[in-house]
Amino acid sequence: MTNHSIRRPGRPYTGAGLLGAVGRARHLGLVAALALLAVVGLVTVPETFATTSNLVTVLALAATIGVITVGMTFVIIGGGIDLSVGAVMALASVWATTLATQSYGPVVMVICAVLVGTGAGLLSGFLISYGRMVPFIATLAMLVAARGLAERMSDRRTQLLQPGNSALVDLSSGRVLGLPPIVFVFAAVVVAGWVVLNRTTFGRRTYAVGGNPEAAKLAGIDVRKHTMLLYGLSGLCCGIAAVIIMARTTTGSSTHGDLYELDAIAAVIIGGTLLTGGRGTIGGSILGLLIFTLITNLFILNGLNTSDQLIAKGLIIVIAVLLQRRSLRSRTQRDP
Amino acid sequence: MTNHSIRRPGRPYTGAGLLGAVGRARHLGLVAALALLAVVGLVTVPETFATTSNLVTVLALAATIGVITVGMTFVIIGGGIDLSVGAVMALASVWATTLATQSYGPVVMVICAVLVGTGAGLLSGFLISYGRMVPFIATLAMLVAARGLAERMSDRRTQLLQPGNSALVDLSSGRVLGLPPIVFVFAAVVVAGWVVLNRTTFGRRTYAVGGNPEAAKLAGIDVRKHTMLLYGLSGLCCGIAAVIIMARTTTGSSTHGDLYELDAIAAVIIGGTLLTGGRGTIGGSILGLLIFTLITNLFILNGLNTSDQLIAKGLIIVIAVLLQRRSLRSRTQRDP
Amino acid sequence: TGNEPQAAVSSPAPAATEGNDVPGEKVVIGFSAPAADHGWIAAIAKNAEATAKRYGDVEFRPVQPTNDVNQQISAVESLIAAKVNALVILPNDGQQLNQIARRASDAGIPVVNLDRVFPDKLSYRTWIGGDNYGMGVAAGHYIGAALKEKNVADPVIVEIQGIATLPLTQDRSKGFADALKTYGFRVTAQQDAQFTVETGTSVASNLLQAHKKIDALWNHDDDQGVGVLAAINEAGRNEFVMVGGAGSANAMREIQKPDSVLKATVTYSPSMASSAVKLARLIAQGKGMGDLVENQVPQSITLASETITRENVERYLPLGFES
Amino acid sequence: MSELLVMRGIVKRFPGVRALSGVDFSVRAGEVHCLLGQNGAGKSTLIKILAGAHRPDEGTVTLGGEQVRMAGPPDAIRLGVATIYQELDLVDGLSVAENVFLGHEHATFGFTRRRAANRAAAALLARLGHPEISPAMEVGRLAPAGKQVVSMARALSHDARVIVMDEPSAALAHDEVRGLFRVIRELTAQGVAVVYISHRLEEIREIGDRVTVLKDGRTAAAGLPARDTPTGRIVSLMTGRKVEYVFPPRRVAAFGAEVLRVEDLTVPGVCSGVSFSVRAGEIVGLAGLVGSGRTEIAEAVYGARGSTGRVYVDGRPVRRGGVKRAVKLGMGLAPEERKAQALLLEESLARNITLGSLPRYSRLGWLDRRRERADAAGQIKALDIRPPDPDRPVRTLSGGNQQKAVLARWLINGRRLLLLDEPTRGVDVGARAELYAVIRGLTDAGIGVLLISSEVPEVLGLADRVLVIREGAVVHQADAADLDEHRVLDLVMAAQDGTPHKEEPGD
Ligand SMILES: Nc1ncnc2c1ncn2[C@@H]1O[C@H](COP(=O)(O)OP(=O)(O)OP(=O)(O)O)[C@@H](O)[C@H]1O
Ligand SMILES: Nc1ncnc2c1ncn2[C@@H]1O[C@H](COP(=O)(O)OP(=O)(O)OP(=O)(O)O)[C@@H](O)[C@H]1O
Ligand SMILES: [Mg+2]
Ligand SMILES: [Mg+2]
Repeated sequence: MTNHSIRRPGRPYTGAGLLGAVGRARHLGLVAALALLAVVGLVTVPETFATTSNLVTVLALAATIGVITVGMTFVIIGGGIDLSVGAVMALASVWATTLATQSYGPVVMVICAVLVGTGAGLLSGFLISYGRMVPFIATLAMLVAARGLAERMSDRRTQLLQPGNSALVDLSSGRVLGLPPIVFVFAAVVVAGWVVLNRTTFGRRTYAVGGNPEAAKLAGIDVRKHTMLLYGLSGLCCGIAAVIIMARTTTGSSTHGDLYELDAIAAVIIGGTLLTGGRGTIGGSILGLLIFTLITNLFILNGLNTSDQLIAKGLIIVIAVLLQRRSLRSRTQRDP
Repeated sequence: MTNHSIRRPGRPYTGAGLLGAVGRARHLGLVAALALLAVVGLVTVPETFATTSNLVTVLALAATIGVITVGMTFVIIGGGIDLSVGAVMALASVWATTLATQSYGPVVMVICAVLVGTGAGLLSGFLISYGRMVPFIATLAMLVAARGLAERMSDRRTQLLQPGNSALVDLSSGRVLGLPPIVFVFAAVVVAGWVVLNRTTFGRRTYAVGGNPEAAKLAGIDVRKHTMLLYGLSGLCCGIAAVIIMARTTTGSSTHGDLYELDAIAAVIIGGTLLTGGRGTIGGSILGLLIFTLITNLFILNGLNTSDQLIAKGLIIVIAVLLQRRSLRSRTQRDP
Repeated sequence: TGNEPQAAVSSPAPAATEGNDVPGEKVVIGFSAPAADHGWIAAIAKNAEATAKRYGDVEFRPVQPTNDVNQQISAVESLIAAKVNALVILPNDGQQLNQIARRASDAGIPVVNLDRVFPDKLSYRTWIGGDNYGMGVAAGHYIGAALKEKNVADPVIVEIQGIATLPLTQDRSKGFADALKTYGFRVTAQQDAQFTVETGTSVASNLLQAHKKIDALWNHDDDQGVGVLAAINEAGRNEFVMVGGAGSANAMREIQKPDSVLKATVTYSPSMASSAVKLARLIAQGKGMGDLVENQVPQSITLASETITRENVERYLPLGFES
Repeated sequence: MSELLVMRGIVKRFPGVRALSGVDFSVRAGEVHCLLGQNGAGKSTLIKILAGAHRPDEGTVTLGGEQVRMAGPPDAIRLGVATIYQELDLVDGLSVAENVFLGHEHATFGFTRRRAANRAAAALLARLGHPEISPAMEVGRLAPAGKQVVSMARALSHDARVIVMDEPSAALAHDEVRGLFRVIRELTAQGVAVVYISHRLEEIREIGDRVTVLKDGRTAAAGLPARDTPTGRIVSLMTGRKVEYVFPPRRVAAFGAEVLRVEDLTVPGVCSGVSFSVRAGEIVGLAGLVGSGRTEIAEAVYGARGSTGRVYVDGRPVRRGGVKRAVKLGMGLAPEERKAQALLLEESLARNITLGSLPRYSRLGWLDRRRERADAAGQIKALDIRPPDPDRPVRTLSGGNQQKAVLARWLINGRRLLLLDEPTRGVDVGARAELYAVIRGLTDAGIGVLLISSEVPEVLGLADRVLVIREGAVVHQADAADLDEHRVLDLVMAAQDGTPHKEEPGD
C-alpha cells in the first residue's frame, strides 16, 4: 500500500529478497571463520579436504547434531534451554530398536523414535510451563531419567538393527544424487525450521515468548502452551536425530548422544542466539555447528594429537566469537 | 505528611526482623527434601546410614564440588555462568602435581593450584568482560582448552603425589576433631563465601551486577572489573577444590572433575538462584548440593544399580523442585 | 603416574620376528581409538604410535580420538577416503562401528580389530584383544581361592566395574561371577565407575560405608584403582583382599608393598596395540607371522589374562603401563 | 546570578539517529530548572551526558567554572551531579538501603556496616516523607511509586551540587508529588541546583524557576521564566505548532449497549465486590491513589490475574481461559509498565504492533507478512509515531512513541473494549493531545474504554463516567461532568473512619 511513503530513504525495507543479504551481514564473522577453516583445509591437506567424499563426511557428521540444533534454536529463542537432547535421542533410538518394535519394520521404528522424542519433549515442556520448573533443572532431570530409562530398556547393551530393517541403514549408506539420504533429511529439517521460525505465527510467537513473556501473555498468546510445544518440537528433532544415528551406527544405544546438549547449545550461541531468549536465527546456529564440525574434520585430516586439538579448539572458539563481535559492533555501535 | 493515608493498612512492609524468617522459609522445600532423604536413609539402611563415618564420607564427597559450588553461586548471581570449573580444577591439580612443582613441597603445590585456578578464572573473566564474549561460550572455550592443556602437561597420565608430599594426603585421611581437614576447608569456604556475599560491598555489588548491570553501571560500579573478579573468584574456588581432590585421590589428573560444571550449576539452581542473575544464596546452593550427594550415597548404600539411580534421580529432582516451588508460592502469591 | 621417566614401549623384543622386521614396501596404517582420557587407552595410543615409528616403511595416520561414535564413524570414513593400506580400529562400541568397518573391508582395506570386537566377521581381517571374560575368571579364581584358604563362609565380595554400558564390562562381570560360583560364592555389591581416578574414589568411599566389613574387592581397572586405593586408605580399611585389573605399573608397585590391600591384578595389556600395528603392517605387506607355519596372519588372537601377584610381579613390571 | 552548570554545543549521535545536534543548557545554583520537550526531543540523552552515562560526540560541559570531562558515571558523582533516571535504575534483589548506597556503601575494609546504612537510609526516606518504607525491605517487593522514592533517596544520598530528575513524578500520585516538591524546595534553599524534567505543565508552573525547551535535539529556547511564560508559547516552542491542551469534546449522543459488565469481582487481598459496566462508545475512568488496586482490577477483568466474580463482554462470560479468551472476545490491555509488560524491545516497531493480532495475518499458521506490514505502517502513520520506520527496534524509540506503539497494537485489531492503564505516563503534551483525540475517536467508532490514570484532571477531562476506587472498592460513581478535582481528591483520600460517602448509582 502506501508503505514507501513512510520508509526512511537510506534504509531499504528488508523484504524477502534482502533478507539473505542482512542474514549474511549478521553472520559475517561466522562466514569468515568458516572460510578461514576452509582455507586452512585447502592449504594443509589439499588432496583430501576438498573431495566430495570428505564433504559428504562432514555433512553426515553434522546431520545428527544439526537436526537437534534446529530444535534447540527454537527452545533458546523461546527463552528456555534443553539439556536433555542427547539423552532423549538415546532413549528414542533404544525404544525404536527393541526387538518388539523392530518386528514391525522400519516405518514403525521411525514413527516410534519420533513419538518417543516428542513425548519426552512435551513432558519436559509440561514440567516447565505448567509445573513452573526452571528449564535447566527440568531438562536436567529429563536427561538423567531418559538415560536411566534407556539403560534399563536396553539392559545397557547395544541393540543392533535386525537384518530385515536394513532399509534404515540405507538412509546413511545409500546415495541419492551422490549424497546419503540423511543429508537430505538434515537439509529438510533446517529448511522446515527456518520456514516455521520466519514465516509462521508459531515462529513469531516464539520470539515474543522468549523476548518478553509478560508482554506475550498480555497480547493474548498462550505462553504456557507455546512453551510446552517448543520443548515438544525439540523432542521431535531428537526423534529425527535418533533415526539418523540409527542409520549411521546400525544400532540403538543408551550411550548415543553423550554431551550433545553442550555441542548443540554452543552451536546455537556461537550462531548469535542469545541465551536470554527473544533473538536468534536458524542460519546462525547451523553455521556455528558447521564450524565445529569442520574443526573436527580438519583435525582428523591433519592427524593432530588430541590435547593440542582441545587447546586449538578453545582458541578457535574464542577467535570466531571475537571476530563475530567485531563485525556486530561495527554495525551497531554501543555507548561506553 | 499525609502519606500514611495512601498506604492500604493490613499490608505491612517486611521489616528487618522478618528477613531471616523469610530466608529460612525460602529454603523450606530444600530442607524438607533433605529431611525426607534422611528419613529414607534411616528406614532403609538404619545400621549404616546414621553412622559418623558415613556422614563424614558424605561431607568429604560434597567438599570438592561444594567448594566449586560456592564460586559458581557468585558467578551465577552476578549474571554469568562458568562451564570451565571441572576442567580448571583438573588443570590446577595437574599443574600442582608436576614433578617440578612437587619438588618444592606441599605448600608450594597448594599455592600453585590456587594460582592456576585463579589465573584461568581471571582469563575467562577477561574474555567475558573486556572481550564481550558470552559467558557460556568463553567458559566453554576455557573448558576445552584447560582440559587439553592438562592432558598435555600430564601427558595424559595420572600424576601421583610423591611420598614427600603426603602432608597433602593428610588433609583427607587425617582427623581433626574427628573430621578430615578437608571438611573444615569446605566449611571455611562456605562461611567465607557467605560473609563475602552478604557482608561486604563486593558481595552486595554482585547482586547489582547480576540483577541490573545498567543500574550498577550508573551507580558508579565498574561492572566489567567486577565481572572479571567474579570469574577469578570461581577459579580460586576451583584451585581450592583441586587441593581437595589431590588430597582425596592422591593424584593430579586431566580427568578430574569431569562434568562437575553440570552438578555445580544444578546445585546452585536447585538452591533457588536464578540463572538470570541478581538473586540467590550460598545456603541454598549448599543444600542443593547436599541433596545430590545424599541421593548418590543412599543409592549406593541400598545397592541400587546406576540405571535405576538415574531414573530415581530424575524423579527426585522434579519432586524437590516442585516441593520448593510450592513453599515459595504460598509465600508470594502470583497471578495465574 | 607420569612422574617416572617413561618406560620403554611395552612390546616384546623382536627376536624371532627378525625376518619380518626388515623393511618392506611402504604402507600407510590408519588408526582410530576412543579418546585417550584415561591411562589404558592413552597407553594404547602411545604404544601404537611408538611401534609404528620404529618401522621406516610405515606411515602412521592416527585420527582424532573421540568418545562419540558418530565422530569415530566420520574419522574412519575419512581414513577410507584417504585410501590407507590398513586400518587399526579400537571402536568405542564394536556393534555401532561395525557398519563402517565393514565398508572399509568391502573397499579392500584390511581392518585389524583391536580389543572391542565387531560382531560381523566380514568387517575385519584380524581381531586381537584381551580376554575380558577371562579377566573376570582370573580375578574370581584368585579371590575364591584366597577366601577358601582363609575359610571364610558367606563372604562379602564387592565389585567396582568400569563404564557399565560397555560390553567388555559385562563380560568381565560375567566371568567374575562364573568363577566365584565354582567356590559357592557370589558378588554382594556391584557399582560402576567411569574408569577415572576420581569416580573410583567416590564410588569406593560410598561402598566402604555401605559395607562395614568386606572380604574381597575386585576393581576392574587399575586406573580408577588409584582412586579406589585412595578411598580405602582414607577410610583406614585393610580387612580385605583387593584385586585390580589391566596391570598398570602403579598397581604392580602397589602389589610389591607388603602392607597394601592390593594383592593382585589381572592383566589386560595395552601392549596389544603394538601387536595390532605390527599385524596391520604384516597384513598390508602380505606377510605372515614368522613363528607360525601359515603364510598369512591368523584371523584372531586373544591375549591371555594373567594374574600378577607379589610372587611374579618382578617379571611383569617392565610390561606395566604408566597410568 | 552566575551559572553553576553550563553545557555548550552538545552533539550526540546514535547509529542512524542524531539525538542531540547542538544543545546549550545552563543552570544556576539554587534554582529549579525545568527541561521541556516532546518525546524523543533528547532530554534524557542530555541528562545522561551530564551524568556521565553517555559521552558527547561534541560540546563542552562546565561545572562551577571548570570544564569537565566525564569518562563514566563515577566521575559525575564525584563532581557532585546526582541523577534520578527516567527508567527505574534499582536492583530488585537488594534492600532499600543497599540500593540507596549502591556504589558508595557504608563500609569498613570492604565489610558493609548495615546498621549505619539502614539508619542513614531511614533518615533519607523520612526526609522524603516516607518513613513507612523499611530500609531493610527488598526493593523488588515495592510498588513502582515506592521504587521512585528509593531512587530519589539515592540521589539525595550523594552530597550533590546538581540533582537531575528525569520524570520523577510519572510514577507518583498526587500527594506524593507534593512531598517531592517540598524536598526540592529544601534542596534549592541549600543552594543545590535541580534539573527537573516533566511532561506535566502544571508541575513546571508550580516548582520551576526557569525553563529550557528542547526540540528535535536543539535548544528551542533557554532560560524562560517558568511561571510567566504563556502555555501556548511553551507548547508551540516544543511542538513547532499550536496544540490546544484541551480534551476533545464529549459525545453527546447516547451510548450503545453494554460492552463490559463486571459483577462482584474480587482479587484476594486487593479488591472485593467490584461491579461496574462500560457501554459502547463510553469512556469509564478509574480514579484512585497509587496502590488502590486499579491495575489489579483491570488485570483481573482481562483474565491476567486470579480472581472470583463474573466478567461479560457483549454478554458473553470471560472467565477461565485467561487472557487468550479475553482477547478473542475483543478486549485489549495497554498495561501500566510498557517496557516490562507490553513491548518486545529488541523487535521492530511493526512486529510489536501486530503482536496482538497474529491470527488476523495467518492462514493455517502461515503469515501474510505483506499485509501485516501494510497495516502496521498504517497505524504508524495514523498515530504519527516517530520516526516512522517500521523496522526500527522499539528499544530506540522515545517513551511516548513506545506508548503509541502499544496503543497501535490494539487499534489494528478492531477491539470492542480497551483497558488503558496510565496511557499517558511519560507522554509529551503534543502527543498527549493526539492520544486523547485517538482515544475519543475510538469511542466514536463504538468501542468501550476503561481508563486508569493517576492524573485527576485527565480522568475528569477524558472520561464520561468516573469510578472512584479506594482500597480496592468502588466508593463513588458519577458522571465526570458532575465531579471536580477537589471532590475526587476528597473521595480518594477520605479517612477510614466510616466516611459518609454513599455509593451512588451510576449515570
Ligand atoms: N541507546 C539509543 N540508541 C539509539 N537511539 C537512541 C538511544 N537512546 C535514545 N535514542 C534516540 O534519541 C532520541 C532522543 O531520546 P531521549 O530518550 O533523549 O528523548 P526524551 O526527550 O527523553 O523523550 P521522552 O520524553 O519520551 O523521555 C530519540 O529519537 C531516541 O529514539
Ligand atoms: N505482584 C504483586 N505482589 C505483591 N503486591 C502487589 C503486586 N502487584 C501489586 N501489588 C500491590 O497491590 C497494591 C495495588 O497496586 P495497583 O498497582 O493495583 O495500584 P494502582 O491503583 O493501579 O496504582 P498505580 O497508580 O500505581 O497503578 C499495591 O499496594 C501494590 O504494592
Ligand atoms: Mg526521556
Ligand atoms: Mg496501576
